Amino acid sequence: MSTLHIVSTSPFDSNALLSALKTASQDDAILLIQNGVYAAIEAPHMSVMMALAPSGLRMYALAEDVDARALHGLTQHITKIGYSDFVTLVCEHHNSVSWN
Amino acid sequence: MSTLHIVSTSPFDSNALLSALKTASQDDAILLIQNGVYAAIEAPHMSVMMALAPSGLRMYALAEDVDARALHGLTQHITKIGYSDFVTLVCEHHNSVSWN
Amino acid sequence: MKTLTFLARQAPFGSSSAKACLDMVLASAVFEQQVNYVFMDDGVWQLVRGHAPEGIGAKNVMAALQALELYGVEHIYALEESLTERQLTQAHLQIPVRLCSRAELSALVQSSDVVTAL
Amino acid sequence: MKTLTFLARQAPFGSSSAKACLDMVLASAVFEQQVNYVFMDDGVWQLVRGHAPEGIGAKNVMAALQALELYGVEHIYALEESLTERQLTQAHLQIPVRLCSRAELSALVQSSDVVTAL
Amino acid sequence: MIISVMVTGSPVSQQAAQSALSFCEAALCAGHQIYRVFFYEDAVYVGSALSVSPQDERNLNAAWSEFVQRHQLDAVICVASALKRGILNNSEATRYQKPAANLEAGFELSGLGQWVDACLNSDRVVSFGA
Amino acid sequence: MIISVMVTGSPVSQQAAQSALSFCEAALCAGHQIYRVFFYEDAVYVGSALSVSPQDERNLNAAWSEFVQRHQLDAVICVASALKRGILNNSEATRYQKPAANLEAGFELSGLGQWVDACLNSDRVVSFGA
Repeated sequence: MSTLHIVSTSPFDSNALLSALKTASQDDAILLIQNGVYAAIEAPHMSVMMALAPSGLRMYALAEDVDARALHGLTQHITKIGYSDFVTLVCEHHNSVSWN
Repeated sequence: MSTLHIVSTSPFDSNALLSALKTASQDDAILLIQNGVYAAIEAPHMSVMMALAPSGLRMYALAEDVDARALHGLTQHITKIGYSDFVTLVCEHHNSVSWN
Repeated sequence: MKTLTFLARQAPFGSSSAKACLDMVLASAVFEQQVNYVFMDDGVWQLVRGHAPEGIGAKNVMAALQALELYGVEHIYALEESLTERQLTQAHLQIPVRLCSRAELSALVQSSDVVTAL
Repeated sequence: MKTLTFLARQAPFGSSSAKACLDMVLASAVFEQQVNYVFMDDGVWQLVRGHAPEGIGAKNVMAALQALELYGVEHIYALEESLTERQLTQAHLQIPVRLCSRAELSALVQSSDVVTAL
Repeated sequence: MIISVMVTGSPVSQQAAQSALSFCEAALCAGHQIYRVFFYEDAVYVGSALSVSPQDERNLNAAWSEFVQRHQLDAVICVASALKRGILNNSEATRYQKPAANLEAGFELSGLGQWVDACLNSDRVVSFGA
Repeated sequence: MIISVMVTGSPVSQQAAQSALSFCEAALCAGHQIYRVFFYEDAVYVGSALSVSPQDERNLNAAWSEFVQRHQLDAVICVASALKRGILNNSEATRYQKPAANLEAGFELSGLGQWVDACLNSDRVVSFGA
């Protein structure tokens, strides 16, 4: 029983990521999509927020959205995946929550 | 030459108020409308944010939006005004910025 | 029967999300599913007593919260942390709710079949 | 001639705001007004070099930033604080911009005839 | 004073179009002149003639249409925003070979130049967003 | 697996409907079955047959319409959301005495019960919002 948390809004202008991180259990996963991928950058503000995640929480960012935005130097805790992996993640988890 | 800053989104879920407060000059005014009126409550989180405002900045909240949301115990630094005062504020300031 | 959990996260009048979430809760209850209705983040503002939206041309959509019990929606929660941040207590709310902690919310989410955040 | 200032505050692809702001800037330039184009908050992401939105079915709308000079839009600013928060420097940007401080932004806003934040 | 208003938020899912209408009513009431109301982005949905509200809810599109006609206001809907969102007058419907037009009475489709013109000819411009 | 998808964001001003389409394509590609796609709130604008995109931009409404027809998917537009936003099929246009219908081919108007039904009959439900 684990949950996939899908975060689609910018962490600089929305509390969606914060809510997701605080609600996630350690065997859950976070998937950043759309403007949510900005949370994948190496920045002090993001590190502080990510520290709220339960230890061991897996973090992913959708490649199509990362590439569209030309984000480079993603933090190493986050794995870039494509839509087919997105589908796999949905299947591997019992349910999903979309945080907008 | 002073500016009316109109803030319409919740300070708990948007950086609009923060941007407005940091951009405002001391002879400007802030008007909270729509979900922006939640910034008018007495709460530690809001006090910290409001402390970023230049001293002497005038703050207003739109009565119709405050009453719709049944907000009570507004902080005393904020004056409740109606739409006719909103129009007056627009005229009294050289320009306005709507922060959403 | 499935467990459908709704996370109401937006303030009541600035957007249509609160009403959209409530309508989903009621539809789920009509189908006699197990419903959890959780108010969190700005969603806790939906619970506040005394909404008077006539001045903004809106209907008091949240008055329908009173009817939840009739629909058999009995598992109504508010995230304690969200209430506290907004200086709200049970006394400010129009219906009785169970306060829940982050850990309880996490468990509720994990044990649901479908979770919808609006 | 009036001074029209635009505050581009949203990221480029998740919403249509960035394109909407750019279109307003170009329309104002066609009318030969004095235009200030300020990128701040998530709006600084619009300036980043190398956008490749084909994978999300979008056009590279920000490529039009290159044409601003042709339109006579020469007062292009980025709020330094917003760049810094996002670990961005001039080297990441596709066009040269003037870095501005909060105080400079305040002065720019106050001295404008119309300010539009999108 | 001469005031122009821009609206960018969706009339059904956001509050902007309602706030803007109340503001315009108050401005006229105070004796000011409204030079133009410009609907941009999702606010162009205000111009849909096909919206149907539940009986106990106010139809904001109808309220705006009635308001601009009663006061003979210049109410411009951005044509570029409108085309993308499927808000068409008869001539656009014909031009793009669409089966119907749906622009509500009182509104006109035109370009962003109308907004710039409003900025040049107004003492104050106020925007209503999300 | 049997998957259902809900979309709530506006197709023109937000990215949700695009993300949802890419997700559905990938799900079919991986051999899963899509039980239903449910369009709610501003996502019902996906069903407008009147939208016109600039020549160099993709028309997401057309892409969705083509996709659901090609794969014979059950694509339901929430009727309550649609009426408020002026998205009508022929029978609703007649019922409310509106001059035109504008529902795109491939979509059906129905109630929230269809979404609950999708939850009951799917292994997974994924939502695409803002």
